[in-house]
Amino acid sequence: MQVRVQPEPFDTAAELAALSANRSDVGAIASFTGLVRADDGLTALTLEHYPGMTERQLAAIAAKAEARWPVLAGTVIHRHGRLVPGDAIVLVAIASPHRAAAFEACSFLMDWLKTKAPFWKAEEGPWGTRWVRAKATDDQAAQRW
Amino acid sequence: MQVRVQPEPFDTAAELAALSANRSDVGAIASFTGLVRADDGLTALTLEHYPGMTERQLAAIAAKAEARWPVLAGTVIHRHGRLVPGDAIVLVAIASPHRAAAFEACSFLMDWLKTKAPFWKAEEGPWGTRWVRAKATDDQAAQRW
Amino acid sequence: MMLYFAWVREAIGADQETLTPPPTVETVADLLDWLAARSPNHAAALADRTAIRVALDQDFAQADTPIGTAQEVAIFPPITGG
Amino acid sequence: MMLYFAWVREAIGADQETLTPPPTVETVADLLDWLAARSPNHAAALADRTAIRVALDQDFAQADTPIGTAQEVAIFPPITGG
Repeated sequence: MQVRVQPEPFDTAAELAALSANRSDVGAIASFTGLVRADDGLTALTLEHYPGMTERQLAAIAAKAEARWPVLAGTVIHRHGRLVPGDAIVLVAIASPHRAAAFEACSFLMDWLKTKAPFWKAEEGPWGTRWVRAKATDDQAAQRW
Repeated sequence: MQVRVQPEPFDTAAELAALSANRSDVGAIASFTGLVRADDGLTALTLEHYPGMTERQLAAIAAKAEARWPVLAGTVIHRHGRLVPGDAIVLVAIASPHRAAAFEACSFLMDWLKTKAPFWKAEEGPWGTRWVRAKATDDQAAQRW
Repeated sequence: MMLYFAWVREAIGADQETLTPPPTVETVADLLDWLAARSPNHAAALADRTAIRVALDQDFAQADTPIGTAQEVAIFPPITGG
Repeated sequence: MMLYFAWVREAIGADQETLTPPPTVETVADLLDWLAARSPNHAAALADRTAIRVALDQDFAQADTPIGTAQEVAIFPPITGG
């Protein structure tokens, strides 16, 4: 699985196409894209992260998913830096022979990434700038695996 | 939600991009693409369907998903006709404010489509041409919703 | 109007037939019994009822569903799309 | 080496510090107590321990995890990525 942490935008179309290019054993591709929402007048989101630990945690989560499901190819990209509404923050895409495995591995990666990848969001808007508080539901989502 | 049944290939990238274009309330896009695998030397897959009933069932399943989850935009495309390994058969893509809803609606649509959309697959390969048998696991997957 | 799909279509050797069942044919099960008696091909196609699905006017029906005023009856194997 | 992120970094007013805790600092909890005593900013940043997470050499640690020979100790709020 390929794991990337970068400030640059990514090309979802190219990432998805790469997962099944030149092979005929992929039966299912599940993908998830997280985007910046303009909730309550939010104008920008800045993602801070812990360089080194982020890559390490993402690689560990990816290895867990690969041990648990038949993953033929996968891509995890998480951006950092300042993003505006409509920008994509994160992409998780999994190619597998079968649909259930693709869905589950993709969902698992997102849930774990939400609780194990050291990113922090600060929101800009009418309130100025504020740090986003962690949601208990994210911990619960990760616990179900 | 947009529902299409067509023999032509579709452009996954364009379909996904359309879901969040010119809006800033989409926080999550989950997608699933089903592709033709070259299992056991399969050379082609022909999908027969029941025109009229297919569109009707897909629209009914889409309406169910919209009633159950906060779907901001969605696309369901199912191809019919003769496809070869690597070709995409089906695309389900759901845009929602939140990740759990996007994942669940997408997974629900795939499970229901597998048991309620009147398509039948015939496989060509070293064995000649044979009709695919339905899997009990598909019925079980649909039952869990 | 009867419509046949996939291997049911191939076994019967037609993709559709215009038939008028007698009034004694009340349910889907009655209809399948009546059709199976029409020819050896029909009988072979409908031999294993667990592998047969029926739609009345494009909605799924069960063995005991009344045919009622359905104009379009489709007979086909379990679905394998997606 | 201590690393601070997000509002912990802002409250302490530094993104890193090079500190050598005394030998009595054995666990993560000990370290946080010792750090909180360094300045009003440190005390404020670490006041609510339920909102503080710690990583030792880039692995998550708990309050009772021994510091051991960790070279890089990071202190930060609960994660909000994805």
